[in-house]
Amino acid sequence: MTATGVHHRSYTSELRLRATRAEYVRLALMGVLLVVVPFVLDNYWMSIANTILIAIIGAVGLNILVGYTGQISLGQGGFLAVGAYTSVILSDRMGLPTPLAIAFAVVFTAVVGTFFGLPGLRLKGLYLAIATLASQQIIEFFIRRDIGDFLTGGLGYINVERFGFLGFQIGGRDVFERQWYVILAILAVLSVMAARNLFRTGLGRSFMAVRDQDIAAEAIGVNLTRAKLTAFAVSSGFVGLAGALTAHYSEVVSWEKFTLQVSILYLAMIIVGGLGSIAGAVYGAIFMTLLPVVIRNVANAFESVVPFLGNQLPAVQNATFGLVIILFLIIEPRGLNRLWERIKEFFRFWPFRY
Amino acid sequence: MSTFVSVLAYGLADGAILALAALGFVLIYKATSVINFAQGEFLLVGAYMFYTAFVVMRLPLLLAVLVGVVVATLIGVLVERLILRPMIGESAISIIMVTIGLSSLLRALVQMFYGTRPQPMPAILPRGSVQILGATVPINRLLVILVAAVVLTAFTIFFRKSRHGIAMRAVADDQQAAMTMGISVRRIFAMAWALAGVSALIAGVLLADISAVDQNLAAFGLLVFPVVILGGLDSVPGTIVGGMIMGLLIQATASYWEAGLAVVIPYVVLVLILLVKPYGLFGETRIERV
Amino acid sequence: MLTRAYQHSLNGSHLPAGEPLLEVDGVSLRFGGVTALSDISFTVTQGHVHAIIGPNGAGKSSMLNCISGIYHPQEGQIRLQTAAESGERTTSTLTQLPPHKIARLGVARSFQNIELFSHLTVLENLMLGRHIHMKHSVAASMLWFGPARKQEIAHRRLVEEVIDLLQLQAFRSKPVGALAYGIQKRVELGRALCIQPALLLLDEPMAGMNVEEKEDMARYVLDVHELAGVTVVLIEHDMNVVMDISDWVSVLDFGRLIADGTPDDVKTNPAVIEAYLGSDDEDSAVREALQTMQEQVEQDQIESDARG
Amino acid sequence: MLVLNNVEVIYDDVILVLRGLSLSVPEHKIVALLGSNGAGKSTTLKAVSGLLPSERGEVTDGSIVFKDQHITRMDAPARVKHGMSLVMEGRHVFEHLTIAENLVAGAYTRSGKESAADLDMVYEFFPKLADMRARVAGYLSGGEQQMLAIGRALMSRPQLLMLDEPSLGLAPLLVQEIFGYVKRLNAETGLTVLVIEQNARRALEIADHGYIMEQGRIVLEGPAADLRENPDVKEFYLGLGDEGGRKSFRDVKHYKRRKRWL
Amino acid sequence: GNGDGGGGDGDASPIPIGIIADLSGATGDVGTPYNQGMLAYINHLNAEGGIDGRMIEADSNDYAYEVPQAEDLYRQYVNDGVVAVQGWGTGDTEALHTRVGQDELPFMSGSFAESLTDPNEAPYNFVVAPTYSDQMRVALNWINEDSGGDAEVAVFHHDSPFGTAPVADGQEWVEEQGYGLGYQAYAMPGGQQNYVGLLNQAQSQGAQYIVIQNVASPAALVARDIADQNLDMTIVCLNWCGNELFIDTAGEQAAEGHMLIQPFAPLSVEKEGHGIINDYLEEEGIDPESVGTSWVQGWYVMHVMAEGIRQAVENNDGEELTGEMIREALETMGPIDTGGVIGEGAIEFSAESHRGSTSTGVYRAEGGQMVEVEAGATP
Ligand SMILES: Nc1ncnc2c1ncn2[C@@H]1O[C@H](COP(=O)(O)OP(=O)(O)OP(=O)(O)O)[C@@H](O)[C@H]1O
Ligand SMILES: Nc1ncnc2c1ncn2[C@@H]1O[C@H](COP(=O)(O)OP(=O)(O)OP(=O)(O)O)[C@@H](O)[C@H]1O
Ligand SMILES: [Mg+2]
Ligand SMILES: [Mg+2]
Repeated sequence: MTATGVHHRSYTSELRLRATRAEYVRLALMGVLLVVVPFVLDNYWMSIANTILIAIIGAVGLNILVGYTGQISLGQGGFLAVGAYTSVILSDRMGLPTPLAIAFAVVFTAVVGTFFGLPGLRLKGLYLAIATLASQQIIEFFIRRDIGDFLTGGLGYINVERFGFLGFQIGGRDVFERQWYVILAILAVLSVMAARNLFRTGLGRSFMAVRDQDIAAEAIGVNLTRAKLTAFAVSSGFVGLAGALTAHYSEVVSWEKFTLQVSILYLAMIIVGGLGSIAGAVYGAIFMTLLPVVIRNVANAFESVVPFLGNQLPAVQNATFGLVIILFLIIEPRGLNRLWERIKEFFRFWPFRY
Repeated sequence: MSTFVSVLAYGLADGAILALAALGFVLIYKATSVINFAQGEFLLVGAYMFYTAFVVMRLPLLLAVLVGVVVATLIGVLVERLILRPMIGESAISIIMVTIGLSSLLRALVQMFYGTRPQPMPAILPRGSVQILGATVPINRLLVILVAAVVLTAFTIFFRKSRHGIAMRAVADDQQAAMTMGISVRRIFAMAWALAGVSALIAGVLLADISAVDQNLAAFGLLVFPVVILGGLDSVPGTIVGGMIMGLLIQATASYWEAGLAVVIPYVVLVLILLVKPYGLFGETRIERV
Repeated sequence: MLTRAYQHSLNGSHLPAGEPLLEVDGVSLRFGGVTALSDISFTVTQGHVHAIIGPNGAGKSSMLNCISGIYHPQEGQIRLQTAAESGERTTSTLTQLPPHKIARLGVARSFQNIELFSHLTVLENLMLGRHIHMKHSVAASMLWFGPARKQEIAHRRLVEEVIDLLQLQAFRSKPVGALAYGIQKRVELGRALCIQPALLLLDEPMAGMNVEEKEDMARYVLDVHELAGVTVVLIEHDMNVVMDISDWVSVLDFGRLIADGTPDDVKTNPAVIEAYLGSDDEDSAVREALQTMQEQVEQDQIESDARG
Repeated sequence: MLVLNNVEVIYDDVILVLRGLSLSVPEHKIVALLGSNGAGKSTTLKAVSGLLPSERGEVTDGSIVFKDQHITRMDAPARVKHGMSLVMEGRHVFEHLTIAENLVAGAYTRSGKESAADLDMVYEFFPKLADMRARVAGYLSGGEQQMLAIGRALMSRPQLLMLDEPSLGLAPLLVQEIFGYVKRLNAETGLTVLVIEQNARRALEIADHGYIMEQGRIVLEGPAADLRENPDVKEFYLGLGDEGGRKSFRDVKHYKRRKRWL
Repeated sequence: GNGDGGGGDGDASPIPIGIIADLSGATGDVGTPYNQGMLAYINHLNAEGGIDGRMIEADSNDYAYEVPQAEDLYRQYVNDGVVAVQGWGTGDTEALHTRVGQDELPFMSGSFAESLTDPNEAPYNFVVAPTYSDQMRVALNWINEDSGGDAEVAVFHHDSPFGTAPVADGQEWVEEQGYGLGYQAYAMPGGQQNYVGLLNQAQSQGAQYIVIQNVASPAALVARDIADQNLDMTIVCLNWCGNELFIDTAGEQAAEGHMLIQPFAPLSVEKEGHGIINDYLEEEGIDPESVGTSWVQGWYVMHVMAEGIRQAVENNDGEELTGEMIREALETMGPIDTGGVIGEGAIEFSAESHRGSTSTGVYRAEGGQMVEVEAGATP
């Protein structure tokens, strides 16, 4: 919508995601950016870009559950793990073609997610959040303990073969990141679009209805049980994909990558990004992935100037991390997405105040 | 039998400390409906404050405790004033996030000043053990139970009787309406955080005495969640019961079954109980009328 | 009067007017010690505007909640008659069904304190009214192009008609949370209409409105009723509204049904006057009330003077 | 006792709601404030009782004077101690507290002893509350909650009582009772009352003076008696036809004559 | 840019290496001194003129024991063209060992898991100290002696691959050697305030010896509980709790008499290899008291890697230095002397085995000190 508001001539036009020229332009810019990135960044920053792309998929998934359906979840790490282990075991141990394995992993994670979503049928708000914290702890314990060594054969970790399918093989050091980038970028874009679409349709709306007013939602014919479980399934599906990709991209799975820390990090992503907004999830994923990297580089840069930074580097890093989150949320509790909108509004109405 | 006694003694001691930690959490939630993910760090900070006063500054015990209390109160108030007041009226979950940020900030500060090395503490509570029904029970564990019991009852009475207790709950229910009653939301908030700080300090000191002063204290704080949910987010007696159950549960698992399971069993039990009682054992049912 | 013709009928019931649509039969509802409803029986007739009145706490809202399945009465039955286009009838017992199943039978409602999906736009709220008429496949939704999109457009047509009927055009894409109270009430009515209800339950749709706004709301309810022929059950405290627009009135008091009949019967029913109306000429009633108070006041003052 | 001088209120730094509103409430009088939805009535009361900050709203211009003291910047609790009390629109009872606890909370600003007496007074007027004192407020019916809200407001012994749509969702009898009680309080204790009402008939019956506001401004004011005779008020607020008799809701048309003052 | 870790002959361009350290994470208590030790060694080496005129340029960063952060750091180092990497924990070592294989970067760390010594499994990982399994074997040998051949042994281990690493091998060892020892393993949950539950179980097993494979703090807690319960049990700490930290945290009395298996000799037992460290400390004005085992460990692990680099530089004079050359050098250069600080002194790798040493010191906690009981003990 622009200042004057858009005047649609048909429902079809109004049903489009983007109405104005400006929005098409922005979309085009993003597209260009996606394409240009691999040509300008070096391997290290490419690897960060790849991490971000995976995070985006996971964050979008989590936002579907938390932001759109109002079911707070601290189980993200666990579900990532389910996706990762499933996909790897299927592809490397059972010899399934990797893409197929990943697909299965997605489905399986959705199933597991649905199962752990069952308490959500009775629990509300924080009670649910803690129930999911429980599922995180349980899954984490399960993979760390690896009862009967059937996950990692006693090693504690699984080596993952180079990703490849139908003869194509990801190459070595120099091309590795770029090749992955192409794959991940495509998947990330697809995920984002899928999620966007979901919330243009009745199904997505029913999720939001459950979030805003569950009794009223029931009264207009929304089956709460169904809606909540579907939300858990869909969300976990995305998360499972992210997990599987993490595994194949980093080429080793071990329980240490799926701790509660990770769950909290993802929660941070969608909250800082903006709950109940796909764009927010994307911003959040980018922001939270870059934050520690940037802090480190800045701190390293100033180390020489302020020796204190040098010998207290780690502490300073954590402190800054916490501080940034706090300050940020105090400034705009509804997240980056809202911040961005407010900036736009400001310039739209500027210089007139009302 | 002797095993059973030691399970009781150690379980209740840990439970009592958990209850204290959880108490602060519940106070904050009751009054400000904020979920404080930094409760574990409050424990940590409390312990280090006391450590500084008692070991570093070599103050006599009581004075050290006093200093600790003052500082803890101060920190509580400051946190409320600087970090949570600006968030008044925001969605519960972004407030949760802020407290998560706070937790990493506090941990970092502690590390900045004290490093990561565990700080050994001279015994505050008398060492040595007594024989009870064939079990050797260290005296400090018994004292921990005693201290916690006293503090907890004090708080419980405060909530039942005083009109501040009611005011707190009123504020939690509807801040605007509370203001129109002349209840100063800010004062109530500050009060809640201060009390939370203090109860965390006490818990921290007790912990520090039975184990060491180090970063793991925060990890212990994570157990606060199963405790409060078990007892019911907004119930002071609930925290006591919840704490005791958790303490005993963990101890029993370790003694009779397998210690390794002690980290999951609490959560498994938690989920099971929630499925039967969705608002914990003593939690207030959230009212939904249409 | 509205002139333009509508493609869709908003009425979801194919029963001929005059037939019993909803039968409430010996319903009792208790909350712990509180008895909200005791042994209530009445019938809602197809094509009526059926008002439920009664003092506060009489159990009106509880009654609606029982019908729409949000509460489940301990005793008694609530039966809904439905007829397919073909005309063959089915009777379903609502008492044991969950709310969403009841909604699927075409029972739509509004709430006493507005219960809209406050973060969604007016449009989305109304589209949610179409929920039961839509198919919801994860795959199709994520794909968007194809069935999902077609479906959206199809249902959008009817929604636009409702927007038109309730004159909500101006607010179409505004999040409802930010709208003024009166508008929100209208949106809630709209959301219920989008279900194409066989039975429309309205809990105090005009509460908190001034006469002018009540007139508008009354107009909309009547349009729905007259143009679309939707059967309406209406809870309302404003006697004028009730008497003017309803064909049948049931009166509750302390969870009991104390009167059930045409507006005129009820108006003159002594029990009702005693429990609820006070007196049919309100103005004089109040004057009397005030009169007596004034006297009391003077009385008190005399006493106090005597004391001090 | 209370004077608002062209007060301007803005929400979220952009939404201008009160556009220079002025009104005054003389001591020991009942003043009624009428106006259609969204006119800014509740906002006015929020401005007076200091609730705006908690809604991202602020008084950007004008002044509010209570008992000859500027309170424009005072915080809400202080204003209560200063002797004003507000019954918010839509009840706002403390859902999880019992009726009794709600009332105790209402007396927060005052010592236990005094408030005990008031408790009985409130129970005396709302016997229904007395019967239900142990019940959790959240489960009360709409009307029961309204009674509780009013009772609670009285617990702080205010000199100025502000009611935001007290008749909202109340049965006719109860409306009579409540307005009767307000009148009585005013007559007996000299309590000053500022009441917002949609039910203009009731309001103008008990009020000494009336204001009518539209879109954040006062568009009409005068002694209640005069207002009752004003043709527009008649039509739009009392629902009386031109010829005086009440016109039926059935006869209302879609397009209507607009108010003259707009 | 890529791998320009040197070039042209005789040039003095620095040799870049990457260090992944835990300063603020779960194991920061030992990780910090370990890291300090490494940096100290590099200072020392560079002060001495580096490796034939080329300085070691170490980029050291904290990963807070968070594997994802370790991976991020590693990628950065690779991108900066380091020729070797010093890691730390089990988690990051596991997570990275395939990557270092592909990137051909020699990798040493504080993780001594058996699987890392096998070049086929982990071609670029080098294990500088005896593996946890070897330490366990030594521990069992000692227990066997001390108890006169029949006793109950309880193994308390961190509940993770790091903890379980030596458990099975220990069992086998007991059988192989035909010891009359009872052997049972128990997982130690984290975040506990006492391990009495575990002790109860160990008691019912009748255990007199408790081998602990975990870090210092929990081990210290066990020691305290044993004291509180005045049980007659002897703790045998492996590597990560076999240090002063354990003694200090437990307190002198509680720690008294317990055994510590520690491959790296603390300064308190003067080894000839300590001289160089003491000199350095003196120059820097650091109090030797404050320097613990982990510090020494960091110093000598860095030393071993540096020696490898030195050899590699010699071997391929003038060529651009690569990780591949360093591996080559380490595998072929023969023993590296550590002046008796690691095990009995010499570290040696081969193309078949990256097991640097199998010998370790055995210590007893006496009067708050680590007192050497046996030097260079081997399984
Ligand atoms: N969920 C509930 N739990 C406990 N008591 C309830 C519940 N719902 C309603 N009640 C009680 O049932 C009685 C009827 O309530 P209800 O809301 O139906 O009254 P009502 O007729 O709608 O009154 P009003 O006109 O004021 O809305 C009241 O006494 C109320 O306290
Ligand atoms: N917190 C807020 N933020 C933004 N706008 C608000 C806020 N509160 C009220 N408004 C807007 O201010 C205008 C006046 O609101 P207000 O509630 O004062 O009207 P009112 O006269 O009380 O209406 P009603 O009769 O429905 O109570 C409305 O348009 C409303 O949308
Ligand atoms: Mg009602
Ligand atoms: Mg209002």
